[in-house]
Amino acid sequence: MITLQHYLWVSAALFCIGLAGVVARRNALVVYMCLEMMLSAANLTLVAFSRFGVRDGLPDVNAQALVFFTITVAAAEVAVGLAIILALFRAKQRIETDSVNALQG
Amino acid sequence: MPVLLFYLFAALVVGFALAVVLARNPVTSALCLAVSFVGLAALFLSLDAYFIGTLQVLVYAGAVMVLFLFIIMLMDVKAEESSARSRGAQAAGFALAVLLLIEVVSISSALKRSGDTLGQHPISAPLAAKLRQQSGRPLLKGLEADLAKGELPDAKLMGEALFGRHVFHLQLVGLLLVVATVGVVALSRKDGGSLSS
Amino acid sequence: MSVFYSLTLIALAGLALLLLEAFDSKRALRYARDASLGLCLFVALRLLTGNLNCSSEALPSWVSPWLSFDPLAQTFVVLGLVSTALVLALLRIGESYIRQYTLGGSMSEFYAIPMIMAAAIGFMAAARDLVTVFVALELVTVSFYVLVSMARKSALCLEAGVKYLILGAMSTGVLVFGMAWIYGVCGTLEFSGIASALADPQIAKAPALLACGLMIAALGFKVAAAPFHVWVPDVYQGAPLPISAFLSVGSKAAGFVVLCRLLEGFLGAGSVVAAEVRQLLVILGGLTVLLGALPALHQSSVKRLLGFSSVSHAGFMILGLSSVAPGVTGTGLASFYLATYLPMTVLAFTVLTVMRAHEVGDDLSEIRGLSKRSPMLAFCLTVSMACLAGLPLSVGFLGKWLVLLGLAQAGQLAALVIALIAAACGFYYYFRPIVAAYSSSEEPRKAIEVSIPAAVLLVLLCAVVLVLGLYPAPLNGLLQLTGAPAAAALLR
Amino acid sequence: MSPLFIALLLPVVAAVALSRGAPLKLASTPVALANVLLILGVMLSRGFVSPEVVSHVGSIAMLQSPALNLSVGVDGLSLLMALLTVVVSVCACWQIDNKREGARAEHIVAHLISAGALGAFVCRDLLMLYAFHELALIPTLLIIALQGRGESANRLRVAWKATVYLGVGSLILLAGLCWLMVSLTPEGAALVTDLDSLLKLAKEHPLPALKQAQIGLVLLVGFGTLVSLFPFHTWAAPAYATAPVSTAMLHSGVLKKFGIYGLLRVLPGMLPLALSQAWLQEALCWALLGNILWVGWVCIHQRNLDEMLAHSSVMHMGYLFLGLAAGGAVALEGVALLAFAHGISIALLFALAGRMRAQLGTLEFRRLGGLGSHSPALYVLFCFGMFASIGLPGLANFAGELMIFVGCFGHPGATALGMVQWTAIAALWGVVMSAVYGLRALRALFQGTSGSGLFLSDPPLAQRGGLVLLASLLLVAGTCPWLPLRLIAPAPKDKPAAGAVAPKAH
Repeated sequence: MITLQHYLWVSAALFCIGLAGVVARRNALVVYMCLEMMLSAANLTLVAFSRFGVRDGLPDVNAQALVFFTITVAAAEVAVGLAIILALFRAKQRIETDSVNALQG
Repeated sequence: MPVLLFYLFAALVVGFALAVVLARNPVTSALCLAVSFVGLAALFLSLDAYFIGTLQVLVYAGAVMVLFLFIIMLMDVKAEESSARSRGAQAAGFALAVLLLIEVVSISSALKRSGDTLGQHPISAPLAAKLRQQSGRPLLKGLEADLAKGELPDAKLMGEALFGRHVFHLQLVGLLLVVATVGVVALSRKDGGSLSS
Repeated sequence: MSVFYSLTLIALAGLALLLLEAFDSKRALRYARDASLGLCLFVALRLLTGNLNCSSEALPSWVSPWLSFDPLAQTFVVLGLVSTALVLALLRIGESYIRQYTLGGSMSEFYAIPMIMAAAIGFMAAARDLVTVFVALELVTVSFYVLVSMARKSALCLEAGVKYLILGAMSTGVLVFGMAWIYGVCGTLEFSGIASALADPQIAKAPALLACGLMIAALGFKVAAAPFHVWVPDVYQGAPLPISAFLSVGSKAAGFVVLCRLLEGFLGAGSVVAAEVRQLLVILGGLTVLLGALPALHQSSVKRLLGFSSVSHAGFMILGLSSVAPGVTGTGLASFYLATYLPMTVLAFTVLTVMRAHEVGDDLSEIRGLSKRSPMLAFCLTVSMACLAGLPLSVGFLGKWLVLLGLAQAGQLAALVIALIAAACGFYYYFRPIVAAYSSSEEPRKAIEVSIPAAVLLVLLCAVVLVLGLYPAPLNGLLQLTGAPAAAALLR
Repeated sequence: MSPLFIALLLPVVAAVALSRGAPLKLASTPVALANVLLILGVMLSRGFVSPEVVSHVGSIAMLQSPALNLSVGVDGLSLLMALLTVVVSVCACWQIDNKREGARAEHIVAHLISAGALGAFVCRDLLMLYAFHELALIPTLLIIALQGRGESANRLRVAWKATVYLGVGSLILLAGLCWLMVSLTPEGAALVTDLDSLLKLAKEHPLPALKQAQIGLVLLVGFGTLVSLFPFHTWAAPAYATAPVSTAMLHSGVLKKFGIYGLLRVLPGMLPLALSQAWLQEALCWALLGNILWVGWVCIHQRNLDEMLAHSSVMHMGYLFLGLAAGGAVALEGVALLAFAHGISIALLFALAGRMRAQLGTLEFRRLGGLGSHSPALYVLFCFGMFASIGLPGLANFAGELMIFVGCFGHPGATALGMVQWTAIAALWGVVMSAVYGLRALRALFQGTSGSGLFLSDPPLAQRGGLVLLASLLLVAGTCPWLPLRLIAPAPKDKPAAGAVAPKAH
């Protein structure tokens, strides 16, 4: 049978894959996708816990409200993040790469 | 949800998530992420979170992924080339992920409810309806009736929570969206001047 | 008037500033900015003098389940407001140079967004549950993304923006994952519920520890704790100076107030994870002081130096949080440290901003001969650096000393030695700018005229720092601060 | 309001006024002189009470919980050290050449050091005592880095070396003090930092001997670095040789004595058994022999007056530690007296050396000679300083050294020669060594034929004041040692049995 543990495993796997991608990938866009993956994994954990913690015959709506806010905030973050990445990309086209990397170290 | 379907969607989520990380081409990554999120939405549905599942499809698999693809196309991003430095980072990322995965998986079995099945936590709409009537809380119109019929009016319940209890958070999120909008406009306006560092 | 409405007013003032920009009346805008600075100070002052209603009865019913303005919250509301006001003042002083880097010389976002953030920090300080914390914290974080990258004509700035963005989003992910586990383990998202759940001996210990660890890691990013501090030096260097100053005080205040509240649950009476979490904090704090102090030794840019030093100070605050000294609470010690850290670090940033507005960079070589060019700036730099180093009888000393004492009393000898080493390093790297400022430079350079508003701000901050160093009694109340009354109020 | 607060505030006010452009002649030396009178007034108003009595007490609360007070008060020892501070300060200010560029900064630093040292000596709170010393230390290091003599790279190196040593030393010291305070504070109570309460606690609940020795070791390393105890002494000589004259006078004469003062406060009263642990006593003995014999040997080989004086100052610290190692009332009183006397004599010598360098441009022995013929007054003053330093009877240092040596042998029950006694015998050779280098310096500088074009004139009458003041103090304290001793030693009738705190000889 499918237990709570199964859901936690899936979400842990998703979270860890996202984390690995954030650390390993160099492309800012892919890194950002991996960050979204981490957030979604957290959401799955939240929903699973809320479903397996049924109270008064209903799943905990408060936890699901947090998921709702997470999704909203993540969408806003994506918008801001992509705008910043885009601005950097525009700047990069016009100047040499090594001066953009002036912050290394 | 049948066991087989769960495994199918779980494999979909994890497999395509792996593909996001492994794919060289960002377009592939974005498309794989969309598929992975659709699988995730199915898992949400299997947890009786219909509203969240729908949201996942609409916002993530829909809007956010379109935004990603749009930016990728706009920037005409090439596939990533591998370098000595990135190989080190890849090893570090892999090690970190595996360690965390082992830890979380092993710890999750120590949870009290970890072995419970969905059947052990049944959703009982009539019970909820009775309890709500007894507590005399302000009710959303029709919510009562739905519950009494034995249905789970998930979207209505969420709506009640968001616009009832969580209205303060909703205001704050609104403020956040204003700031984000202002930021996006300011950051992506076309600049006339030249760049100085 | 209640605190909640005052904070709402400040957020609305921020929105109004944004609207005013649309009409583009330069003069009105100028007054409006000064007025908003004044509003922040006014609210902070009213709160300090006890003229604002902080009781839970004064909150509207749709807010009262989420907020409670206990003494801890009030402290951080004041800290948030004061740091916002100082940053607005810094922005005014540095406006001439920041304009060169923004599109069309636009500055309105720089003034409007910090106001909204001040309100968000206030709400976060008063939060009673993790949902409020999440929403308010993300409001602050997203605003910081925007502010850091706003001076986008500088490539350094955008690079810093992307770095901050990616690491910030990662910490958000970890934060939500941690919240999910806290919820799974404790069955609730409210602080008081978390505290009582963790005090239950029946609770499974390993998942609880995982949840606590994830939360501490995520908040570690916000307060720049090692090993989540890698963004700090780059972002400090890339962002405009006033924004770096805001990062070093505002972002820290935001992270620490949540950390304080959470740790009161994690370390509370009967908590099953108290010993492990305490040990984790000591390790994290020790690592942070060291990883902040050692790289700072060979920095030639004062901005980067301040970045690393802020990491080291965060480490001291974390060590303070783990403290068990009698008569002083961990929360109190961290708040005290933060309250003393605020004026001295802003003083340092003010000096740098004034210099930058006169086209003088923040490199040590450019600071050489500062005493000849502007004795006042050199003196202020000396005061701030000496205080940051923790020179005895300066405002920075007492906090460090209390932290060291707490470690000694807890028997954490390894952490004590590490903290001492970091403090010793501090003496070295903070004195390099002072020596540079007073040594003579080869070529004569023209004098720096300090404008009147800048001079007023410098004198004010210097006075605060010097007076508090000799007479810290006004901050005494902070040392015994706890968030406990709020939890007690919830439990009834 | 205690007059001591005024004495503390005066130099600070002077420093602030000077930094805001007050005239040097009006604001510097007169203020320092006023402080001398103030301290003398405190001395007189105190009268001849027992040295242990703390008078002129005052306190300002800085923090209620944990309690932290800026409390001041003087007992005999504090008063003696405060007197040393103000006297040396006034002479140091007197010696600064006002026409030189950077004289203002030198004045400011002199006042700051004076304020810090005075604060350290009159504070009755262990933490504040440390804090004041630190406050005095920082300007010292800065002025060496910025206005020291010689190449800028060299003086920066010297200043950094001193900063590193003193910074690390004072942090170790802080750790030791924290450990001491935490150990003495009763379980669960708020931390006690007050000196008198700590002494009382230590008397009522003495710590275990081993712990005393461990804390004592940390404190010895911490204080010892500040006092240039071997092997932590290498910062001192170059720093003194590089520092501006007034700073060298104040640091070697006054600020360095803070370490000894701190040990005198803490070791006998709070950790009486620390040095009875054989390992700690032996370690201290070897270290102080390093000071006396090794640094003395190095001193003999110096070819330059500056360097020689700097090393001799380090060497003489060995005698102070010898007195501490011996313990016992006589030896400890000797330590206090010698600290006072050495402060005066080394300040006098550095002042004269600075004046000579200003006129001659060099202090190398082989280039100089016959200076005495043109400057009899300076010659006499130099003789005073050097003879005092050597330990000639009749000058103040002699009394102190004699009491230390007597103290080493003086405790009853010593049937065999222990570590301390052997150390004292070896240390006696140090006296011979100082005679060798001291007399040789006198001969090389003032006797014989003068070098080509290098001659020295006497300081004008108005400027001799400070120097004469120091020399006469040496003479008075040397011929009438009971005057300073009355401040620090209890009258014979209430003297505790000698050897009560002395280590056992074995």
